This record gives sequence, structure tokens and C-alpha cells, in this order.
Amino acid sequence: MPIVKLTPIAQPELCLDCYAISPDALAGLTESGIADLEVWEGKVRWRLGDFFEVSGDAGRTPDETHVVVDGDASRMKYIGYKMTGGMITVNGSADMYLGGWMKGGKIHVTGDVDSFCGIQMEGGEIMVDGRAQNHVGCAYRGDWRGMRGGTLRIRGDAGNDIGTFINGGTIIVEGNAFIHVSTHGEGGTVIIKGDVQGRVGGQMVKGDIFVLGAIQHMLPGFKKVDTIEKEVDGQPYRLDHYVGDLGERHPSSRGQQVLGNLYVRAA
Amino acid sequence: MNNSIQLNLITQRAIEEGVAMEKGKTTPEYFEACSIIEMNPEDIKQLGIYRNTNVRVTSECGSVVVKAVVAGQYCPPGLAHIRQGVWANQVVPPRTQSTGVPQYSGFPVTVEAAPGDRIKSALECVQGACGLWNGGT
Amino acid sequence: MPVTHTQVGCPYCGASCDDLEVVVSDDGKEILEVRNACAIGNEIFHHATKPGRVTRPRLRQEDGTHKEISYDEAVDYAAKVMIEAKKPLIYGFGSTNCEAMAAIGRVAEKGGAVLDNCASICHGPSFLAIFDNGYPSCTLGEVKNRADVVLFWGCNPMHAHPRHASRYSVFPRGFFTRRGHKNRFVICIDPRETDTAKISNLHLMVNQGHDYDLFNAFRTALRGHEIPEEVAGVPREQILEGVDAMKKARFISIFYGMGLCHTDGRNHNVDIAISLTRDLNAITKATIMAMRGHYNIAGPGQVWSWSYGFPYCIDLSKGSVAHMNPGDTSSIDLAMRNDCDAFFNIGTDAGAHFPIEAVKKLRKHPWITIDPNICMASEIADLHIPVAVVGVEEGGVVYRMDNVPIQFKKVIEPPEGVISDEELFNRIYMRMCELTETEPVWIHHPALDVAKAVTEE
Amino acid sequence: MAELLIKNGSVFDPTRSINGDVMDVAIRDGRIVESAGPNAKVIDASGKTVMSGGVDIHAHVAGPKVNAGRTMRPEDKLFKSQAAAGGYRMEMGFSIPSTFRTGYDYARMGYAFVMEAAMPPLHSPHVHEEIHDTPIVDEAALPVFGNNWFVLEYLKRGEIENAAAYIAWLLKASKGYGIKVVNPGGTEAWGWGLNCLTLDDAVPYFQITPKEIVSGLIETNEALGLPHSVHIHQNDLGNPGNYRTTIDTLRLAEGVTAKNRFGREQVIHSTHLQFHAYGGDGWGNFESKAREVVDYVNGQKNVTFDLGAVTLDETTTMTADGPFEHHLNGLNHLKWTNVDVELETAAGVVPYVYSPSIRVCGIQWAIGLELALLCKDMDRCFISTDHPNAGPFTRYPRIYTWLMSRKFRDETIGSFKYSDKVVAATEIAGLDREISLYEIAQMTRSGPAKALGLKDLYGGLSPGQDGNVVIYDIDPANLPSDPSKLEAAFQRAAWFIKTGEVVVKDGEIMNHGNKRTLWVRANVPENPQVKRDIHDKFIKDYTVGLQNYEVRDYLAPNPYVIEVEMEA
Repeated sequence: MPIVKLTPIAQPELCLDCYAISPDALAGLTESGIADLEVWEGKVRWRLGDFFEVSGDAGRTPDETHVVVDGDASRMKYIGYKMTGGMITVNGSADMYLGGWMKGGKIHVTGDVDSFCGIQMEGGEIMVDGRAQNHVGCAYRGDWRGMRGGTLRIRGDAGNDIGTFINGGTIIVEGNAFIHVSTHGEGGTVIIKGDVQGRVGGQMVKGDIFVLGAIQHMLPGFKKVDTIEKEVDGQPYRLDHYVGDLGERHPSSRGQQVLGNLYVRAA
Repeated sequence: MNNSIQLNLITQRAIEEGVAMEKGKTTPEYFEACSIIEMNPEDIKQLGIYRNTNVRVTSECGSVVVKAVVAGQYCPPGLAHIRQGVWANQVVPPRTQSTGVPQYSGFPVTVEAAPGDRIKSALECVQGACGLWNGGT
Repeated sequence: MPVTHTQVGCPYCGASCDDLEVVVSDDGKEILEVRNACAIGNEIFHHATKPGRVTRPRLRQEDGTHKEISYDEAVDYAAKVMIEAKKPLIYGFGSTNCEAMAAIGRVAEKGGAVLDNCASICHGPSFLAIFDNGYPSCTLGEVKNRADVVLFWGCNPMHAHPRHASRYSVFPRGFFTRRGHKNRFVICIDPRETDTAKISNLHLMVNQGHDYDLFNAFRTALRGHEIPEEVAGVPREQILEGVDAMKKARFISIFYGMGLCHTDGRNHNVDIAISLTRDLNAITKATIMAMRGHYNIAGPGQVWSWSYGFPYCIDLSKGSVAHMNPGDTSSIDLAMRNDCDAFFNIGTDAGAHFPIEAVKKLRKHPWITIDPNICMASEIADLHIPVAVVGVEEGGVVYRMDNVPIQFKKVIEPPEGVISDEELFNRIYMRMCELTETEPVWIHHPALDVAKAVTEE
Repeated sequence: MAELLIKNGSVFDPTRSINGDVMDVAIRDGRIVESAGPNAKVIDASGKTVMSGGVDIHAHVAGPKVNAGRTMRPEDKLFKSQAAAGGYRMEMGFSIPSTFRTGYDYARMGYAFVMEAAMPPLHSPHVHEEIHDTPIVDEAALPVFGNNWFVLEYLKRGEIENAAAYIAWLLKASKGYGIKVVNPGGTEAWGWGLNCLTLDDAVPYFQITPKEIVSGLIETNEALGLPHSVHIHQNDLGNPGNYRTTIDTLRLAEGVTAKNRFGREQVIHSTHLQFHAYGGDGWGNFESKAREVVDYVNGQKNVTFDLGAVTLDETTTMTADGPFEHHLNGLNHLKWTNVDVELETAAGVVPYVYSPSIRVCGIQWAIGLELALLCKDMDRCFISTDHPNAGPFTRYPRIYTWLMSRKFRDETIGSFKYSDKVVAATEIAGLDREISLYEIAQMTRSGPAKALGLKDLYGGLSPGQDGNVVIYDIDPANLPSDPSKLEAAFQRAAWFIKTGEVVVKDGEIMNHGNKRTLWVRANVPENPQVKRDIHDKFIKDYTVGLQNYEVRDYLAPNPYVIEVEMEA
């Protein structure tokens, strides 16, 4: 796969909106065409080439394009914005909206990401080796159709609002999470391998949550139904199975009430 | 060594603060109304100070000297209140949980007796933080 | 003869009382008496005519002192800062009228600015919750006329909205509530025993920061499920007593405040309060209302929603479409992330009310304060432009906490030469047009004789 | 002001029965004139369609609930806004566009006037603030009266004169245009979480029925001689089987004759009839009753209606019918905003997705079009989407196209997931009729202008009328066979001249025009009792002072006031 290497040569004073750093925007372009793409610092339009040294031409299509951001992009927003295919590797950290509105392809960040990583994600894969800030795989403000597909893996910790309004897909946080997991969830799966402070599954209609550490404050709307053995992310666990949020409305399917499932590692 | 206590701090409105604010933030009334921390009597006792003694309040992002008083509106042990405004905001963490709103209420602070420390004026707090304070009152 | 103005609006809190009587001296220059106002409102009117008002813009000099300059010079300075900054941040609007909020829109659009208001550090989470869950609400007259159960959750109107309880929510005798207080069951949920808790029939002393859990318990119990013996420090019996009162009510009003918006979870505390309100409407009638802080802080939410579709945190830097996402485009986040490079602080005191860390960050860039009074923001600003006090020296439309528009009137003239926010913003806009050699867009202000925008070729 | 001569266009002006004749239209000083002088600027309209500016009789474009919709739906802006052009304000939002986008989009479609369909009087300053921030298009607003405590009390006691005096006062206080009724009685009942679903359900406490409210308001309207008739959103909106209530309500107009000096003939305007023409007794056997309803309307002379046609979009529903929105929210579980307004009304807002893969949505779509296709008098049938309830107003061109092209209708039916069920529950598949350009002009120009009592200003191209002329790039002799081309031509007019100024050229905005706010000042004999009642209610029950309630003049900076004299 052709590789376009973007090496940061300057850091912006403000955060930089980099809608152009995605295989979709780059596909079919040569080095110089890529350097001419637009990035925004506030109201100022710059060339991508003003902040990155560009080497390599892109593939013909997004699927055939691999973008490597070789260095610190922690003030570069919107990397992988609306991408449909191909690959992005960030050798460093990335700013907000990494993989936002993503539909396909793969993103790998070796450092940390800021908030809104994978916002409204519909497909593809995101892997972050470090930590994520808040709103991992969440919905855009006001939209009841949050994450709908794909896989989002954070190897470190994450903050609040993981999978708010999740409708589908899988979020895995390998570290700890703060508060609000799958709030308003209507599908999908969220796995937290560490501990969560509380508010897990609040206002959840359906979907699955796994917490393999401990929940400090369990919501009163969840009721324990049984203890089961189950494989989670390739490992077997003994899990207490709760259903909820009993405070929320729930649809029926074939005469059965559909509830959210919360599995917490059994003592 | 001073005694210290860990408390959960909230910063909210009070009518005294509202009246004083409209009089002006550089007035003695505003100073009186806002440079205090309201605590439970048990916590004051545990801190080993008398009521109306100056204390230093330190959070993850700063510290401020205010006067410890018994809350007029009862605070349970472990909870303390600094009225919103200049002194409170010396210690309010700016983290927003990605909502835009700082952590004005519900953050851990260490309160330690500081009877010898002076409470700064509002202007000194704010101008001082910005490198604009040139003395005076 | 002194003149008595009646039905004067009070420019303090979100209760926006409009029943004040203000007595003005013969010469129209001094406010002699203010009737019906609370202690705070009273102070505002008296403060306006006290000596010591700043009446000309002041520009900070090399030596750190402020020097008086003319409005023309101030307008020029502000216009240039707005044009030169890559991402100017305009924040405030707690204390001005809607006319000014509309006028600043043009400035912000032209300057590619982020337009934000005090909700950003106050009821912003309410907006986030409204985005997610809606807002089943009503006007305050409905509360007065119908409500028989009133719930104050994380708010303290006895301090923050001193006449709320007497005008709207607890004591007044309304059409279907002729017995006033006796017709109403008042519940207060707060970690402190506030003065509002003291006038309530039931006080649930929730563990600070655990309101979400308690709401969840209310909802769970309301649906007939069992709840634990204690939730968020509140015993089950008390929760069930509250649930029972609500079930029996004919009209429930839930008021909430910073106890939800300033604590962990922020918007979700409001969000679940809205869910509870929705649940209750399956059983009886229930409404919810944010206890908005300032008399017209609902105003920018309205004006900017019809202008841009967003109530706050509006990033106009792209010029073509507006973008909003609090956490990214919100004032505190922009400040802390070093993502703005000029600060316009209008009709509110960010110097006193932002966490000091955010103030320090913003102060690295040009800082312009537009405010009638001396405040912390004026005293750290590069430029302070004084303006007329809305509600006292300038009328205009304001939106009460229930989004009811009230046409405030002016009772006295501003000090000689001091102009209104609206005029100031229009002048800054016109100056920006001059400096950029562009035509102003569709502006019609009586004070400005402005040509139409683009005419046919 | 410049003179303009629009030459050689195919003109459609139903007010003079002109049906596509090739002729010239001249404009001077903002008005249509017989002929232009030698210096007139000439616009060549040969091979193009020329009509007067459009008149929208019913849309929710300004005010508190529209703005509540904007506020609560940031996702209606994301990726759905129109990029601003240099020299113009930003244009945000899709189903509930910003005021600027609203004005620009109406102009692009060649509309000169839009009626804001429901103004809560307490919020009228807000409505006027939005109106004066909406460029180009002229606007008026209808205050709601059907649940107003004064009205309920006066009508309960049969005091038509007092009701008239109060309504006259409120029209002036709110700078309103006429009498809007929304779910009469039902919205007051909603104050207690209840509703009035039939004409005989008594309103709690007030003990008056919807029937008495509607009859009383019709009588009051004609006593006042207002330019527009009672404009009614009937009880039981949106529910299967509601067509009976609809016809029963329309029957209340039987035998009543319009009394006014504006040339209006109807005494009741039934709005968004699509939502009121439902059969079945549940969603399972939900079906169209468009024929039953239109048959009744065809037989009456004093009834007009607008469609409320469904456009199959993701949109935002909003209405003063508070209980309906609560009910709708129970069906789709999306976010729900509600505002009960003291002593006056309520409003609800819920997003809604009219999906082609949902059977009920397909049937609703068919009903909206059937109402027009079955109607015999196109001067009494007007195009609307009840914007944004059944779809945004920017879809009017698509509705014209569905009405004008059977092929396009068939394509749409074919795209439904349950097309056979939609066909079975409606008549749409059997209707061959294709509406003509002349009929489109009736339904969007002459008809609504007359029904609003505004035929002297809008709706036609006679000398003396406002110089509102739109030129669509449509050759009537050679209509495009591709429906999307027809739609595109209506969407962005080739030219639109608004009161003599070119505001649109080639679909682009050229100018912010000279918009006006229309309102009605009804002069009635002095009525001390009503005056006292108003004073008392403001002291006791309202929470706003009377002095701060009446809309101040500066909020409607370009007023066009219509004077009406009521005889004692």
C-alpha cells in the first residue's frame, strides 16, 4: 500500500483543524497536491505543507492509501475525519475527533488521544495505545444515533462518557474509566477492563456492558439476575449479570422486555 | 506543623455575595462576603482552630487563604463551601469533563490552619495571578 | 416632582421580576427609591448613579496603568484585535439586552470568532441535556397557577433568586392554587441544609456529587421496582416519600441549578432529571426548569439559536458554517487548550468567575472588557469600554429563565457620552468593514445611517 | 426605484385567468404597472414561467417553539447547513433553518410572503424579533386563541362582543394578524396532562366544549370582519380515525357567510389537513380518508384548506398542540420539548423521521398528495408542509413535482419498503391527475392571497399589486421529463423580484430586499369590562406586567398595518 508520510515540521499556535489528514482526502493526489491541501488554524487557512513535510504519493483510492503521521499531532484535530478505508498511523499523540464519523479503514495511534475519539463512528477500527480523554465513541451533541459500528480500542485509561448513545459496534477500554459508560445506550458493546467510578449504564435501553474491574457506585436501576461464565475479548471470566436500567423505558420483543445487560467480574 | 484536613469543596451563590458583587468587587463588603470558607463545626474542631481563623485551602491547581466560618446553611462533615467568586476561583479546577463547565463543585481540597497568613484582596488575587499587581490595596 | 416608573424590570437574576417601582429625581439623573426589588436588585439601581462610574474607555499603557481614550479609538482598537486574531473568543452576555446579542453576531461572524455566553460555565450542561433529551417545561405563570408539588434540586433560590419563591413557585396564590403555600408540597434535594431546604416540606440530603444515582433511584421506584435501602446517602423511605408525593400531584414543577451543572456528570444530571420529568408525565403533569442565573442569560440562547441554530459555544471561524461542540468550542476549554488568541469579555466578569488558571491563559492574549462597571475583568483588561447599564439606562428585550421575553425599559439616561452595547457593537462592526474594505451586511440600526448590503449589479 | 420590464415570459396569473400566455410584466416603484417606460431595465423571460411571488399560508418559521426546535437539535445543523456566500449571513440548519436561511430559502423559491402559523401572545416580542431578523420575505403571525382563558370565559358565557374586544386588543398588543385555533380546549386540558379528542369533550374547569370554542370564534371573526378567517388546527390531530372529527368541525361553518371588505369568502381555514384525514381505528389498519374529507370540502364554498404534505424527510415536529407532541413522543421516544404558556397555550417539539421504509409514513405521504389530486377547486386548496411538521418548506418544489408528475409519484411509491400496503390503504396509485402550472399558481399564489384577505397585495400580477415576480426556468410548452429538473427549477428561481427589487438571480441571493411585517389593527367600540378584565388578569394570574407585554413598535421596524373597523 502506498505510504504518505507526514512529518511535523512546525507546531501551530492554536489547534489545527486537519480534515485533510485521511486516506479519503489524499487518495489520488501526489506529494505536492497533498502539501497543498487546506488546514485551518482558527480562521486562517494554511497548506498542509506548512506544518508537515510530505513524502510519498497517495494510492489511487482511499483503500490503497496509508497515511503515516510521524510525530506529535497532539494539536491536530480531525485526523481520520469521515474516513472510509485505508490506514492511518500516528506515531505520537493526536488531538480531538480522531476518527470522527469514520466508516471504514484502520487508525492506529501510538500515543494518547484527546476527547471525542471515534465520535459517531460507523465502521472500521481505531486503536490507541495510550490514554483517551472523554467522550470515546460518543454521539454528536443531540444525535440519538451514536456509535453504530466498528471497533474502538483504548489501551490506557479513558475519562467520562464512553459510548454515550451507542447503537452498535464495540468499545474496549483496557484501563480504567471515570464515569458514564453507555449512558442512553441502545445497542453495541462496551468493555472496560479496569475499574469504573460509577454511573454505568444509566438511562440504558439495550446493549451490553462488561466491567472486568470494579464499579465503585452501582446504579440502583440495575438488578442482579445471575452469575455466568463468559469469554470477553478472548479471555474467560466469571461475571455477575445485571439487567437495567430499570428506571428507563424498554421495548418489547416477542412479548419479552428487552433490557440492557451489565456484566461485572464476580468476586 | 499545622493540622490539616481533607474536604470536598463546593462553590455556590449566596445572597450576601450577590449584594456585595453589585456594590462592587473591590468593596469591603465583597471581601467580607466571599473570602470565607463555610465548614461544619466538627471539621473546624478537627482542624484544631477557632472559628473565624484564617486557613489555607489548596486544591490540585492552586491555593488561597480564606477565613474559616461555621456554615450558616448547614454543611455536613466533610463538605465545605466557598461562595462563588474571586477566592473560590483561586482553587477551582478548570477541568470540564469536556462539557465546557469547570469543576466548580465537588473537588478535593486540603484545608490547613494559617492563622498568620493574610487574606489577599480580590484585586491582588486576580491581578497578581496575571502579573499586573503593583501593590496597594 | 420626582417621577415614579412602574413595572420596571430588574436586571439581576433569572427571575427577571418586572414589577419594580423606581423613583427618579426631578432632573432625571438620580435614583431616589426602588420598591419591590430584592436586596440585590435594589443595589443595582442605586449603584448605577453612585459616583465613581467609569465613563470613557480606558487603554492599558506600557507602565501598566489605564489611560482614558475616546470611543472612536476604542472601537478602532477592538476592530483591529478582532480582525487580527486567528480565533478571537467573545464571551459573556449575562447582563445585556437581546439587541446587543444580535449586534455582536455580525461582529463575530465577520471576525471569525467563537461566540459564547455565561451558560458555558453555568447552565451549559442544561443545553447539552436538552440536546439529548428535550425540555418539558412551562412558563412561570403555570407554576404559580397550577403547581402543587415543587421540587428544588441542587438549587437555592432563597439566595440566588431571592423573589422566585414569592413570585412564582412557593408562596403565590394562583388561579388554581388560591391557598398559596398551603396548596404546595415543597421538596428540596441538596447536600447542604440551605435556606431553601428550610422552607421545604421534605429535604433529601444527597451525598454531594451523587445526584445522578438518586435520580436513577427515583425513576426506578416510580416504575415500581425495588431500590436499595440507601441511595447516595438518602434512606429509601425518604425517596419513596418523594415519589409518593409526585404520584399524587396534579402538577409538578422541578427546578434545578448548579448542584447538577457544576458537579460530576454535569449534563447527565440534568439529562436524567428530564427523563424523570418525562416519566412523570405518563402519570400526571410535570415540568422542569433551569434556574437560569442572570436576568437575560436565556437571551443569547434564543438570539443565537435563531441566528446560528446553536445557543452557545459557536465557532464561526470557518466563515461558511458554524460549528458547536462544548468541550471543544467552549470558553474554558479554548482557554485551557490555548486554542484562542484574543478575548472579548462582555457584560460579565470572567476575571472573577473563571477559574484563575483559565484567566491566566487568556491573559496572554489581548483582553478587552466591555462592562458598565469596574470589575476584575476590567482591571486586568488591555482595554475597558464602559457601556450603559441595561435595565437602568437602556431598555430592550430580555428573556426570563422560562424563555418568556420581557421588554425592559430604561429609567434614567446613562452618564453623558456613554453608549449602549448595541451601538458599540455596531460601531465595531462598521469599523471592521472599513478596515477590511467590505460592505456591511443587512444592518438596520436607527443610530447608524447604513447603506444596504449588496445591491444588484 | 428602478423600472423593470419582464419580457415575453409565459405568465400564469389565475386572478386574471391568464394561463401561460406570452406577455410582458412591468414594475415601477415597487408595484406592478400597465407598462414600462423606455428606460426600464429589461429581463428576458422568453421560454420561462412567470408568476407572482409565492404566498405561504401556514408555516412555523419564527418564535419560541421554532427556536426551541433549533436549540434542541444541533444535529439538524451538522453537515446539513448551506455554506454562506460572501456578503450574506450564515445559513444554518435543515428542518428548522436559522432566520437568515429561512429568508434566503423562501426568496430562492420565489416566495414573497409567509404566515407564521402560531404565535403565543406572551411570546410575541420573540416572534417579532425573529421576524425582523428574517430577510426578504414579508411575514405576519397568527396569535393562538383556542385555549386562551379570556376567550374560554367569554365564549362560555356567549359574550361575542367581549370576545371581539379582547381579540382586537390582543391583535394590537401582539401585532398579530388573525385568529389561530390549535386543538381547541385540548391544549388547556394539557395544562393538567389531559386532552380534548372530540368536539364534545369539555375543557377541565372551564366546562366549555371545542365545538363551542370553534363556533364562537367563527362568529367573533366575522363580527370583527378580519381579513383572514378563523385558521384552525383541529382536535385529534394525527390519530387514526380522526377524519370524522375533522368533518364535524368543518360542518360548524355551514350556513355562516364571510363578512369582510377584503374579498375573502371562507369562514374557516382548515390547516394541514393531511394530519386530519386519517381512517382506521389503530395503526394496524391505518388508512387514507382523504376522499371523504375532500368530498365534503368540494361541496362547501366557505372552507379553504392547506395540505400539510409529508415530504419523507427527517424533520422536527412542533405545534401548540401540546398533548399531541407528548403522544408522539410516546411513539418514537426521541427528545421532547414542551412549553405550557400561562393563560394562553402550550407547545411541543419532537424530532421525527418520515421514513420510506415505514408503512404509516408512506400512507401519510399519499394522503397529503391525494387531498390536492382529489380537490375540485384549486383556489381553495393550498400547498404547505405545515413546515417543519410534515417536512421543511424547502421541499415545496418537490411537492409541486409530485403533483405535476404521475411518473415521479410512481417512482416514489416504488421506493417504499411496503409499497403494496401503502397502495392498498390509499388511492394514490389510481390517481392520474397531473396538476398544471396554472393550478400550482392557484395553490401557491392567488388562492392563499385571497384566503388571507391579501389579494390586493399578493397573488397576481395586476397593476397596483406588489411588484413580486418570479421567473422559473421552466418552459411550459416543453416541461422537462426528468422530475428532478422540474424540482430544481422551482427550488432556485432564475429571477425573483420582490417589491420591485431583484433579490434573486440564477438561484442566488442578490439583495436583502425590503421585508415587511403585516399586522391587523381591529378598531372596536370602547369596552370597559374587557379593559378591566385584562387589567385584573395581569395583576392576578400573569407573571408579566401589562406594560411589558404589548409589543413595542421598534420590534416590528417595517410594519404594514391593515385597519379594520368593527361596527358597534
